[in-house]
Amino acid sequence: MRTIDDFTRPLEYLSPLDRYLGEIGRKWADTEVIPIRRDFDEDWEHHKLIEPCFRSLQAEIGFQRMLFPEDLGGWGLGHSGYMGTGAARLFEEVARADSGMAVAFGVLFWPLVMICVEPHVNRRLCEEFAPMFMESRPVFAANAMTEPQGGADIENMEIVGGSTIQTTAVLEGDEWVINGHKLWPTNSGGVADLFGVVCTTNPGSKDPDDLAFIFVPAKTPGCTQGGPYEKAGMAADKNSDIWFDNVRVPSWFRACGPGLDALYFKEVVSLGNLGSLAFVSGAMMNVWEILRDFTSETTFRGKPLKENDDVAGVLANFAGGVDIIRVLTYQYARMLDRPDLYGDRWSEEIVAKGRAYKYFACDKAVEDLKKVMNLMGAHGSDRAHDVEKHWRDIKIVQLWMGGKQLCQMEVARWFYECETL
Amino acid sequence: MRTIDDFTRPLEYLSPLDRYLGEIGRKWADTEVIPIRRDFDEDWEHHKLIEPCFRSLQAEIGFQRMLFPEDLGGWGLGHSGYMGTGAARLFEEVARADSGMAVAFGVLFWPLVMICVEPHVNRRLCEEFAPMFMESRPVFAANAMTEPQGGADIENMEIVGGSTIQTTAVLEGDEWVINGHKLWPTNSGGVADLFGVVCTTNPGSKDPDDLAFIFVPAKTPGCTQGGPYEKAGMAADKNSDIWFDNVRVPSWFRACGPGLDALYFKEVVSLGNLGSLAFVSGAMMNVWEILRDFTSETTFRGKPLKENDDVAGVLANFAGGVDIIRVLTYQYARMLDRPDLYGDRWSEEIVAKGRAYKYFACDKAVEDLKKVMNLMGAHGSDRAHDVEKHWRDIKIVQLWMGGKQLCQMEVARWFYECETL
Amino acid sequence: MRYQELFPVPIEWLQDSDRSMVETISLWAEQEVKSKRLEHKEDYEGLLLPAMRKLFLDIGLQSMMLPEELGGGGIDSPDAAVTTTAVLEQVAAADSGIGFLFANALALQYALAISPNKSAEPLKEAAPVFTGGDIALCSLVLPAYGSDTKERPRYYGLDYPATAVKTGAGWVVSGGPARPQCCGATASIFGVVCDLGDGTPGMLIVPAGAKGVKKGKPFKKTGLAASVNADVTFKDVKVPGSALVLEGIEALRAVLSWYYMACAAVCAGSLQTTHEILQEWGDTRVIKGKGQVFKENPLVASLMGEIGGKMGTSRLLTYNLARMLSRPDVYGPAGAGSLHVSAISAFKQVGRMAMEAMDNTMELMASAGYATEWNLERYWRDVKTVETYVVPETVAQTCMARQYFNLKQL
Amino acid sequence: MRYQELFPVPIEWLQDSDRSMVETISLWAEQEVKSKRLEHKEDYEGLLLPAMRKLFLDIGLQSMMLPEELGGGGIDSPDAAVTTTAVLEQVAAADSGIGFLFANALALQYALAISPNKSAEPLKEAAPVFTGGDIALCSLVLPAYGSDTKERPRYYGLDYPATAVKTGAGWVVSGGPARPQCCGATASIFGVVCDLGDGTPGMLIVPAGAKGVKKGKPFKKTGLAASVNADVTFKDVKVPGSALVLEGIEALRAVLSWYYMACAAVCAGSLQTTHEILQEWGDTRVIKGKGQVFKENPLVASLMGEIGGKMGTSRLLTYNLARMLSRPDVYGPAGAGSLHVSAISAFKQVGRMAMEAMDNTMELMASAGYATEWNLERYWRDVKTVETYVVPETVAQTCMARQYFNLKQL
Repeated sequence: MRTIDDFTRPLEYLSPLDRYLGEIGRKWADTEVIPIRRDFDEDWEHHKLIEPCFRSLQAEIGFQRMLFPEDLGGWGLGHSGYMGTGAARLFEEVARADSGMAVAFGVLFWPLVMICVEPHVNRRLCEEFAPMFMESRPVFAANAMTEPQGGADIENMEIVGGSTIQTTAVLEGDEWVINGHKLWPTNSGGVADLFGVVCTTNPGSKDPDDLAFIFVPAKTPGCTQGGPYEKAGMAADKNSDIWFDNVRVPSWFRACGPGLDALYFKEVVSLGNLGSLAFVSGAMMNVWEILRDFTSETTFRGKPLKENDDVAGVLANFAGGVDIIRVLTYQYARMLDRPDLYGDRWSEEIVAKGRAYKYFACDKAVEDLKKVMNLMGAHGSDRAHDVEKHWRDIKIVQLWMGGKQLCQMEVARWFYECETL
Repeated sequence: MRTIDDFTRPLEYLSPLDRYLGEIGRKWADTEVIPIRRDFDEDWEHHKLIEPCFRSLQAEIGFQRMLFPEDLGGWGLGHSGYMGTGAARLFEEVARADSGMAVAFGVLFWPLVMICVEPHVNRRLCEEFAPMFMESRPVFAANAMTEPQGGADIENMEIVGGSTIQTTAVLEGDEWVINGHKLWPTNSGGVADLFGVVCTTNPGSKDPDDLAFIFVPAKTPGCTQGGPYEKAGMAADKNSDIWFDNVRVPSWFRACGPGLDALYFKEVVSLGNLGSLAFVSGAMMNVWEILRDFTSETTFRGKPLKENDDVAGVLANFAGGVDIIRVLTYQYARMLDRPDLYGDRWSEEIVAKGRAYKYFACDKAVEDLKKVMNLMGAHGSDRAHDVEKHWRDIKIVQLWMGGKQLCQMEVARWFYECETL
Repeated sequence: MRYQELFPVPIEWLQDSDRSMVETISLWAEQEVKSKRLEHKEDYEGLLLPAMRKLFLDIGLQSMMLPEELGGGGIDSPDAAVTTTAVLEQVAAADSGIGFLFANALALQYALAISPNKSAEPLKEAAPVFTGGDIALCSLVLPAYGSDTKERPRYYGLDYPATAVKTGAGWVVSGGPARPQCCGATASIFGVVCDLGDGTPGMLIVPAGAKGVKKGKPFKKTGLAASVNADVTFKDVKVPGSALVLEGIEALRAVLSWYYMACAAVCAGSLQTTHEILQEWGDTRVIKGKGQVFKENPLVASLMGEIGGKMGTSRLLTYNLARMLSRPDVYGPAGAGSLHVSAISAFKQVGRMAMEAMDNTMELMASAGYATEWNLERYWRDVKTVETYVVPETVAQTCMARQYFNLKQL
Repeated sequence: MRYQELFPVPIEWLQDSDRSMVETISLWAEQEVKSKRLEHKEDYEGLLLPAMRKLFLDIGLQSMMLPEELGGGGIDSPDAAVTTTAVLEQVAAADSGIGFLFANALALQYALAISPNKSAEPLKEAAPVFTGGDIALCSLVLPAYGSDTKERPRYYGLDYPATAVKTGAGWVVSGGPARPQCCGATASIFGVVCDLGDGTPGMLIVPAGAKGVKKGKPFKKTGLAASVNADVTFKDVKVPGSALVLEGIEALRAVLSWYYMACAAVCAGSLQTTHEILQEWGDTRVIKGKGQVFKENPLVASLMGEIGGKMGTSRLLTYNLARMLSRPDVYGPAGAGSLHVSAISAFKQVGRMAMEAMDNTMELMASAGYATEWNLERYWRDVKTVETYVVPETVAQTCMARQYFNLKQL
């Protein structure tokens, strides 16, 4: 019988870890998550069911350590040359079970990228924060970017620079004093132990030197979080408000320094797009598995559903879409793994192409999911089949990171050299 | 300024010939075709303008020889390990200028694939036909497949085998006697010097052994062709009727023999899908060039078109689509170049995935072209901009090789193991 | 400008009584649902059930289409098509789930009180359920995909949820587990489409309390909080002869035509609130750090234009269908091929456009689009559920092709 | 079953006179165009021009909307909206290009003879051109994208094709090269939308023969063989005061509303022939070597269902718009924001659906879809050309957003 492993991947790109990551992730998904995920929606606030799944994935298996250098207890993925394809494979397997978990899991690495990945490893901060992630409980980190006014403008670096950032960082002696209000970060709502906070050292300035990416441990006095928001899906991904009220951290908690924080922050965007691609790929492959079984067991015109030409047409479009999205995911992963060939991960070209692939994949997936739901009839919106779950989750992936319009503008700016968008 | 070379290709896949093929093809397109292609539509019947373009591409530059072994005057592409990526690059450049020419050019290799490509090189037939293609005039070959009744059923091998083939081949002594009527082959209408004819040696049989792929030089007595059909586009691609009336050819003109003809004929389908992908990719890149210039020179709301956010949204979708189609094209080319990794070029998996990529790319391209035409207003349907030309041509690429429904059925059969479709 | 004026339909088809009803319902929507949402979210006991009581009993929609002499609202002529469409649009604007429940009641009451095939007895039998002063939810139970390949009579390739066998004066209904269109766990009566033995379809009214009716455990679905649904099994359920409310394919198609109209109105109504939400978002949001009001951004506007176009078209298609169903003298019987297929087509198009418009609206609102706080995502989940429940796309397409291109076999 | 019955619209809006006209035109379509196609393909002199003579002169469409006292057909009330829609549907079914030319004539004659802003003098001046017994093609010249970024009054961001300056009793029109909507090389008169100096739009009638009117060389386009188009330059063209047929944004929008209606009817009419072609293909084609009739294949049928749905919806949207334009007493003036935007929306939706339906039909017909012999691809090229010419999508979307979401700046 066909399995999701029959979907195409560029085999020459795969990391030596690929099989290992895949098998562990697959087993974890099949045994610990998929059997109970149907009740995650109601678990959105307290994570009674969800937390143990994170525990085994991140702490017991230990994936939360993977980005740190080996000598600090990590697995050294940050300098492996396979961060992209390795992450893609793992994220696919996690998202196959639950995209919400994949987002929360993926985002824990987001701020760490600023300090754990060559060529901009910040050894001192790695040493500072590594121990936290070696603990035997699930540990999360979060990027505090979005703000009440302007929203995704923070991610809209090209056009506004840091000029709309309201969260301020003032250097007092050898400490940063941070004040501001952030919204929506994944792993807020009490989940994260560590925040990467996007601040300005000079409010209103567009100068990249004035954008600061500063680490703030969640327990730092003055840092408070609200309760999680209720959403259409992705219960495993908690989002909330974070307030910084005269929060003080050492001056060396700034990730890379003036100019470089703004520069490498774009790499965070590229990795966010790779993550989104892998989430879509993994979720869609799971829907394909469900469809394969559903259309074999359910009958129409006295035949198995899949043996009806009209049904098969929809099934073909779906399978083709999954295959194409998966190819794109690994191509982009490879582009991030081989800056020598494709350019820096933070270059405008790589960022723009990541945006283009991400919003294409999300749009395509949402459209195809709508069609299979219509094909399945009442079962399509029935939670017992989990297809509608992936539909709600992927819809959220489509909308996050600033939404489609922001992606379109970045793509147009790069491909057509627009100057005033 | 951005050029089409800024669109992504998997750089690790490219053939050593890539730069060479690209530069020659680009120069030929820019100097010999693009300046005059606007008048090709009216040249559909007599090819007064088109023939010289073929002459320089195929005979003077000599690309018509490339599949044959070196010692027979060819370039040995058939055993280079780079047939796929090499062809993709060349076809892109030709289609950038004119998809009709790309189709006619690409199809000339179609029957030759049966005898020039490892592991099924037919040395004797290579020796027989190579001289024809070494001539200093453009020489074409064609696959005679489709028949009046059933149409694309011939390409629908999975389901009907050869059972619908009405063109018969009877062995009399050491000669095949062929009778039948074929429709639509590219390079018919008096263009081709050599036909690969799909026949049955046992009418009504589904047994692969009874499907024969037999070469028939166009000048063979009893082989007659009708005049070209008039079409919505692709003037450079002549299609017509071919009648075989007691046509006699030597028995060894059969390509690979019982069973193998049917088997390797599927490789022809795979290469047809690769060609289609490259045609779409090349044509779309040219449209992007036209759009880039048009939206910079034309104004709306007192700004260059491309500086309007709503216009930029359409432009972004278009550029993203081109990039994605190009990535897919080269991924599939690589899959054909590396059977050791991805399986035989004639395997059901490779055929099905080729169908899936091909119809996705065509559907996406046609949709995106419609949107940019609407964006351009009256200029969108104005032949002076050549956008509508590519729209008409790509629509034909979308419909050829059996059309979309046949692709969907093959994709469904493979991915879902359908048994009765 | 009001939504109705922004997206005009042929108002010549609306009577003053329709307009005043629209006012009544929109007042109910505001007071009983929209104003209480932040507190109760989608809570059934806390929000939806009380709102339904007001709507179905106090305002009286539950018996609206029954004849006055039986205690109904007396809107029991085909004109009810336009009236109920206008009403349903407002109900769904408040809660698409409640709208969907009403669509089911409407279809059943059409069969009982309006259909040319109606007969007096079933109507007299059933009326008290609706006029009795208690809330009486009902649900159609329609043909659906099956689970085996046995040769048997099917409805456009779908299995009948049950068979009904004539025994003496009554019928014995057996089948299931079947999935009702809505509220399988809370319904008082089911309108079950049965194979009457020889493949002739019929619809029988089966009281939820009847002996042999087994309700499964309520199951989770993506939307329609107002519909507490569960699969239902009919084990040799005995019902009187009067339970048979319709017989034959054309009579069934007529009921379905009305049902599709009602469901199209539910989708159209959800768009009214979508417009309200997007308008507020577009007016108040500022982007690009340039103080640019969101809706004035050309890219946003281009999408808003598309969204608005779909809102207007959805209304037009729904009201045109309602008009055609309201005048059988001009447009023929609701069960005739052409009108039935017009109904399928209208529902499919409206459902699709509604989803597209909501999807695009969510895209414009980004995270606010999927945060429950903004109330958009609930309509998005509801309408998608309606779209999937009412008719599988395959069947809709086959029926349309059959009529439009004169198919003989499918 | 006839196309009109397969895809019903509110027939209550059609009068007997409309129906008999439809019969006349479809007879013309059969005799003058369809039956001669194999021989003449799209030949202008051999097929299209003679057919236009019959249609415009012998049948009299050319002066249909002018008052009887001026020698016209006297269909000069807003009712003409429905009549001309029904007529255009049949004209376009024969040749969408001829339909498009008639749509231009219709828009101009609306401005002259029906618009509430009409005035007697321009009508009297222009009438002889249409009633003179010679074929009189005409074209609108509308605002379009520009080529510079200078600050100047624009129409929704588009440049006016010309400016008109009042000089004494007359006007001097200057501008271009501008692209007319159709037949720039063959038109007798142009309806040129001008900036009247202060950014106020006006439409002036400019005879093609007037001094200073320079026609460029006919250019090639993807479709519309009936329209021999060329860019036109207006070099200080002097026209009388009566050449100004309308002034002000609302008057211009009214004309455009009618124009959009007419172009929607052209698209809808092309679908009628698309249906005819696909029906024949589906009936006669056999696939899968199983003797399966093409249309009975479920995958083919599912696409046919979608295609048919779009055909029906296109007709509905077109006729609803026509009805609203025909009753300003009920639906308000054609130039008011809501009706104007309904017109834009209807045209965009119908154009898009027509292209989708034709694209899908071509996919089902594979190579027969793009072979000229099957006659489908010509409609496909024509309708695409109409879709691109009438209004750039950006502008349509902006106008719709402006109305539907109350934009202030765009």
